Amino acid sequence: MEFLLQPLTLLTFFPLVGVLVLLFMKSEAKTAIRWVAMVTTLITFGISLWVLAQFKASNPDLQLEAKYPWINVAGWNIYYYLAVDGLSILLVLLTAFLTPISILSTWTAVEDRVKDFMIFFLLLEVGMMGVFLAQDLFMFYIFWEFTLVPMYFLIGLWGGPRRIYAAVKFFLYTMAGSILMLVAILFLGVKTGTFNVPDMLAALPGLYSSGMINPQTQMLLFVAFAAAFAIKVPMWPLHSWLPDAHVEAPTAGSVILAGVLLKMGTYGFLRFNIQLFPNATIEAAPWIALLATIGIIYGAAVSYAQSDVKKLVAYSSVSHLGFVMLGMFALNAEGVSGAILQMINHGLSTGALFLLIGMVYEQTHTREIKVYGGLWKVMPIFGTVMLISSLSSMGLPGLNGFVGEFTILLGAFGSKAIGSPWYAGISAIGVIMAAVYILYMFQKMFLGPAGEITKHHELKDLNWREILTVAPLLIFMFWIGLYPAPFFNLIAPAVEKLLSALPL
Amino acid sequence: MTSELIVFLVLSLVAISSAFGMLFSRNAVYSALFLVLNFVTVAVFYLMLGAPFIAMSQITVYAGAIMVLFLFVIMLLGAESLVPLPQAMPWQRPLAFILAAILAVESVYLIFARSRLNTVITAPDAATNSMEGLRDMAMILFDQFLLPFEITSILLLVAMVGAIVLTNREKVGHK
Amino acid sequence: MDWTFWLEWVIKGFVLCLILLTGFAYLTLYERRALARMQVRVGPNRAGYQGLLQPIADAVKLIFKEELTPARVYKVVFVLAPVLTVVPSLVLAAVVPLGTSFNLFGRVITLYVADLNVGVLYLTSIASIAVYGITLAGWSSNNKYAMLGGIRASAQMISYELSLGLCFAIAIVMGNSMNLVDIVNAQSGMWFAVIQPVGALIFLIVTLAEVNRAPFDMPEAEQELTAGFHSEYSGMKFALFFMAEYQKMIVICMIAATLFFGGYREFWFLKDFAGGILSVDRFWFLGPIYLLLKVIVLLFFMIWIRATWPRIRYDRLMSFGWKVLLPLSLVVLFITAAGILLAQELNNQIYFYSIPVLSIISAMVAVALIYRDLRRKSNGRI
Amino acid sequence: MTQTDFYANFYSIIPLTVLVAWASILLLVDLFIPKGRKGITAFLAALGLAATLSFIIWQTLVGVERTGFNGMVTLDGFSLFVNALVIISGLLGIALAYGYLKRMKLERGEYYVLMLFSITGMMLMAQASDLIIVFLALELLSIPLYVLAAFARPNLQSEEAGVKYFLLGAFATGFIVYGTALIFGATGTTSLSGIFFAASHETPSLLLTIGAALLLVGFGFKVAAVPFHMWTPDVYQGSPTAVTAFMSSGAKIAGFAALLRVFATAFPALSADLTGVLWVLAALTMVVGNLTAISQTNIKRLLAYSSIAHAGYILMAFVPYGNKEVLPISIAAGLFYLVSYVVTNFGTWGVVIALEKAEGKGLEIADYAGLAKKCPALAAAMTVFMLSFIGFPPTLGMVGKFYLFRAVIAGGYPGLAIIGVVTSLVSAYYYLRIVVNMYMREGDPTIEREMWLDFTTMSTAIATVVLSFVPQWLFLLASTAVLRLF
Amino acid sequence: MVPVDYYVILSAILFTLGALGVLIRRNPLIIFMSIELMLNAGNLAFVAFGRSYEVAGGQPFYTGQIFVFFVIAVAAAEVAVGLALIVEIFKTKKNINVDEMNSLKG
Repeated sequence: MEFLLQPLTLLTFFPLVGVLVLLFMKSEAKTAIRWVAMVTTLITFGISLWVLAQFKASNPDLQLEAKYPWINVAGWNIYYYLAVDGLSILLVLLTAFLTPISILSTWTAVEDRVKDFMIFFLLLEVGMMGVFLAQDLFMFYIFWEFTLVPMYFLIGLWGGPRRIYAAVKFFLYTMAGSILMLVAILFLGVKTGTFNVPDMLAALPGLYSSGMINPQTQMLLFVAFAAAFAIKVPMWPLHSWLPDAHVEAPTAGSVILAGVLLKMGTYGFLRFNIQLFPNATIEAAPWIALLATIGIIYGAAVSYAQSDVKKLVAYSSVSHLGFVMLGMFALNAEGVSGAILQMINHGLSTGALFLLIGMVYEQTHTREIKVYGGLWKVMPIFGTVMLISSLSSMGLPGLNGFVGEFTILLGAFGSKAIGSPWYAGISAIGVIMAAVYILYMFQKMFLGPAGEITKHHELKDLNWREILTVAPLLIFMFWIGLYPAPFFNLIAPAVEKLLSALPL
Repeated sequence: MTSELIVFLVLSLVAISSAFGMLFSRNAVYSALFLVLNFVTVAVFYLMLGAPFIAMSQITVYAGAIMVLFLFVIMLLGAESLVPLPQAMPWQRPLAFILAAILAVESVYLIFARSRLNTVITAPDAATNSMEGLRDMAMILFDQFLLPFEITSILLLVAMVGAIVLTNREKVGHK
Repeated sequence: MDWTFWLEWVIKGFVLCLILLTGFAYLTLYERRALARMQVRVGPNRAGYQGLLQPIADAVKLIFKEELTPARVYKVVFVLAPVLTVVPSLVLAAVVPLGTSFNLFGRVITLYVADLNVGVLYLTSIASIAVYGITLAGWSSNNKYAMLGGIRASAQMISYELSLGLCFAIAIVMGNSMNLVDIVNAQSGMWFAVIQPVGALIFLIVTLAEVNRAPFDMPEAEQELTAGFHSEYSGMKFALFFMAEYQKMIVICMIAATLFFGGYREFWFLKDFAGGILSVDRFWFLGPIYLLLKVIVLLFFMIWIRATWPRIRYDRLMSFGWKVLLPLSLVVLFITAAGILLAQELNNQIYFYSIPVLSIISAMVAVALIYRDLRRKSNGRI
Repeated sequence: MTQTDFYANFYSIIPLTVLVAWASILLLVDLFIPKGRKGITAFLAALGLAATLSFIIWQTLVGVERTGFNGMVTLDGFSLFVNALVIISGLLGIALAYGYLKRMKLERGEYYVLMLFSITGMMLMAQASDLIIVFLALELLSIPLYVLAAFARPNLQSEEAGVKYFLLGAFATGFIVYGTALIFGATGTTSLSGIFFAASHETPSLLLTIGAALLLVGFGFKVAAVPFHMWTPDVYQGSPTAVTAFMSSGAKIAGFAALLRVFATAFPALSADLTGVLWVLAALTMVVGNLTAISQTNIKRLLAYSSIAHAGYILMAFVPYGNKEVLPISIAAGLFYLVSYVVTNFGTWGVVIALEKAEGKGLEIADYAGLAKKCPALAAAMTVFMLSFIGFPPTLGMVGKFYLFRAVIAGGYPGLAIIGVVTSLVSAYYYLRIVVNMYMREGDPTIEREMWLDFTTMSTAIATVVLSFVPQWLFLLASTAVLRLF
Repeated sequence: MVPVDYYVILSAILFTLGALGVLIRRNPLIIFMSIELMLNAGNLAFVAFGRSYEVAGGQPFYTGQIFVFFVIAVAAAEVAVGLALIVEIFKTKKNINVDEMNSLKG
């Protein structure tokens, strides 16, 4: 029982309790099903807060470890190993936080096969939690791959018209990356004799210095891991699955996809690439910065060209995550902590945007920007919320986006690893471009003369449930924008430890 | 050139040409007959190699039973005339020839040139024709090779059951 | 291997062929006369004394008769088939011992062509080859009747070969050797036909089927197939088939005598008669004579059967082979082997006597089963 | 043979003896079971398998390893493991056949008897430690399968399957015989340990290498490795589905077991020559199998190609066979993968049988559309199987691939591992198509429900998932099984 | 005085011809016969090798012959099943060309 009562075990696997309950419910009892899912995720969120309470911010190491030998035969050394540290605590909280919100957003949006939907959603939460908490590469890989399955069904079953294409594309793209990672994981496992990350970290320097793993191999391993993560992030030029997946996914799916799943990629870089392959990281940093910069500009430019608002937000994600990557591979305290914070920010603001788009889509069933116009007059509350989220996304001072992007740019500008301030400089243009496309979108949809839809539809403003859905997100946008210190405090020791291990 | 070698060469010529005959006959019955000829020559080789028991089994089983069954089936089915059909895969035939030629040349060369088989097989002496040799062989068969022998018996049983299952048409509508 | 060896070999082979050829000729006469007697007529008695020149007359007629080769036959095989039929019937006799040995010019001359340790196997293998001639004759004639005859022949011969092989095995087990000379010598105390009468009976029945004699002469059943596989043959080629059949009869009877009736040996109870004056051990020339007598008696049985029995229906023929003879011969083989083994292991001859008793019982059971089956099929009319 | 010898020999083949005796008796008993109630035969056959399994378990617990009949058969952990697996697949095969034969009007008692005999051959394959036994066991397992493949006669497809399987199988036999002859010529013995000694005393002669290569060709046919795979799709498609299920598992297990024992115990000396060949064979098999599967529309053909591909994965485990240190791991990995393949395979075929209609329709992938709505449990099970074939968590297939690739990398063949994972990716494409059809397209499939079929599908699905979380004991079994193989 | 090589070469040629027959002929009966030829080549090699060991060792050595014995038995079993299959398919189809066995498509 001690095993089950570990806070992290509970946190990861509690949604399964909900799944079990759901399995024995009649699929006609839709409201009851929604409530069960909601309560489950809320309890999970509660557990995450309990975890936060036990978390010691000043400790840079892994905490709240739940570690048991799992498959320990024939030299496998696979552990059941969950732990949290400064690098992951925020992402864990974000996951636990966004899931109930997403479920709330589906209250009226999903009417078809509700039971299946909720089951998949809860399974997805298990997977995501596992990815952020697992400290054993085998476990990590299982969770990492596992998240694909429920997401695949979420897109494929409840998505838009081209959902099958999108779902398969999503699945294959992501899997394509992770299989190379699998080979790399196995290679590391064979060389170090363990799959447990801390043990591996202890063993690797010896292997590197003794030449058992030569620099080329290290680079190859780095690339193999990076392939998996870069596709997930997605980094330019591996992003092409993202717009499809986002556009076709149901709202809740998009929220989770943008809010959490993409962060798995960046988290992977942070947790594994940088820690496991320090030399390769330093060598690769300029290249990744280059790709990140291209991504920033490209994402912003393409966003501007979109006529579908969801696609626009999707491409903006490419741009935003470019910032995250840039900050991370600045490999200094500012850059990395900014990157981590920006992950959260992106989750909050993009999540909010997708939620809002979903809400209006539910009424109009179109996402074409040009058919809207003058929404503000009809839906003032919606307009306000949308405005705040948009501004947050584009990085207006006082809101969360600004803090993240500013810190990142600061880090990138002075980064020794990247070696040139130009990347930061060019990326700054991305911020301006963000302002352009966001404001363009906002203006077209909310201001100006009433569009077709606005004219011909009886559009209702947000109801209480919908306000309740986005309100928590808004609170955090302001909180981080105005007083980010507690968040930085959570991150800082771990980041410092991470960076100190690098031979910079 | 000893007489044995001459016999060997003549017989091997017969064996090879009958194999070719089997391959290229237009008529399935001729193919079968060529194969019988081949089996009989091989049986003579067995005699030359001091294996009369095997030689006789060869003739009894291969020539006497198996090939008769073949002939029987060919005649029963009226499948003897083999009209050359347009090749479904035109590349297959030349490819097969090339592969076969390579295989033959290679195996002959390798075995001949590089293996260390320099034993010369002498003609079997009277000992191979003694009952003692036959008895020894039987003892070995039933002692050392008891298990394979039993397996073979099961195998034959299975083949029998299988053949009956395959050819036994169930009587339909018979009370 | 000096040249005298080869010479001896050639001479013996030649003599054997000669014996078989004349034997064949006079067997036809023998059969015709015997059949005639049974049918209360005279038979050929004009050519020579009691028709003794009749075979020669027949031969001359056949040789000079015109040979027809139908247009659409498969020529090569058509010509080959009679040869393939005759050769095995000649070759078969090579391992059959005709007697003991005698001294001539300081050499020991044995009265058999080849002394093979796998003699019995040699017999089975040649017997199995013999199918080809008939089958191919049927096929190459390109004639439905002939073909059916050929197919019937091959099916029948293959089916009965199994029982034949098992009968050989019975003899092998009893003689404790595959060598025919050994088998003959093993019968100096007692004929195997006495120890294993059922085995001998099965052997005789099976040989009838093997040589396509009545009542198992389905391949040439006139009523159904005109003349079966040799419908299209005429002249000398036809004569060859004819010849092969009768030679086979002779050889098969020789083999039957060798395996079950003491071969060239005298009656077992005559061995010590009058100081062994009738024993082949004393006088080598008695061997061939004994054998000849036995063969004549066995041949007479074959002719007798032909005169007495109607032809069996084909499906009955096959099911008789598979469902009666094969199981029965298996059982008999088992009984024989077990009896011998028990007698050996427990050193008690009483088990030896169980062989004939149990075999006869099982044969009677088989007969009873056939009877019941036939009765059921004919709705109690038998 | 003295008394103690006799018991020692007999001990090594107790399960085999039990099964053969049971099958022979069943052959007779079946005559007295009225037509239309041949289910009784099925139960009796299953009972026999269970009895055999209990003997195997007993022998495992006793833990005595020995060789019998002058070293012709070996009783060791490896053979016990494989035999248990074979028998379990036999049980599953009977469970699948039970309702299927009834539905297709093929119900005849000989089906089960032939299956038992085939299983005997498979078990013998795993125990064989002499090439004579390998050869005879191979025939004993194949001949019933030829008949079973054509069991649906006078259905033309089934007959064609039978003939094709037979001709190619016999062709493979020819290679095995000739290979064995050359090996015998090179070493003067056919016993595996004898070959090992003869080969390790001197530099391996060319004759031996050619012989081993010919054996490899023969086995390649049996396990359907590229380029010896041409028969597989036709045979798998034409055979009655229940037979295909059994054939694709059992024959493969046995083929690999024998291949493994032969190469690992007899030919380590040849590893320098043969490793490269095996490497290429494995890579080709994976690539061709998976690529060809993409274009298939018939589920049976698709699964046939997928089985070819999986043969490639299993073949990977053989590549490092000359490396003493890695070999136990990789063999254990191969065994583990076999287990996962078998479990998944039977489940998949169970689903296929559930959807197959009496007239042989319902076998196109398009016929799976709408399955998820009609029968969610079946669709979920199928999804689990597909994920397991892809190698996706949380399924046994994933653990199997993880284990396998690890062994291959440990053996020093990362390139092969990369080919393996890339082809897995390719396979995801066509496996997912089935999932897409089941969940995301509209359709109205007809489903046959039958207790034993459902039982098979569901139990294998549950096993596929649950075992992936607790694979330790299987690992343990697999790795102890190979401990004393070398 | 024939070197064992000669026998082995002869058997290799026969084996190759058999394999060739399987590859180029389309009639299942002929293919089957070619397979028999292959088995026969194997048998010949077995007996030849066995004899060479016998000569070299100076004492009887039966393993080769016994293997051949088993191969012959197995061949008989195979023929029983194989011919039954071929007869069956012919009864159904009235044609036995492998190329025309295309009711299974791929």
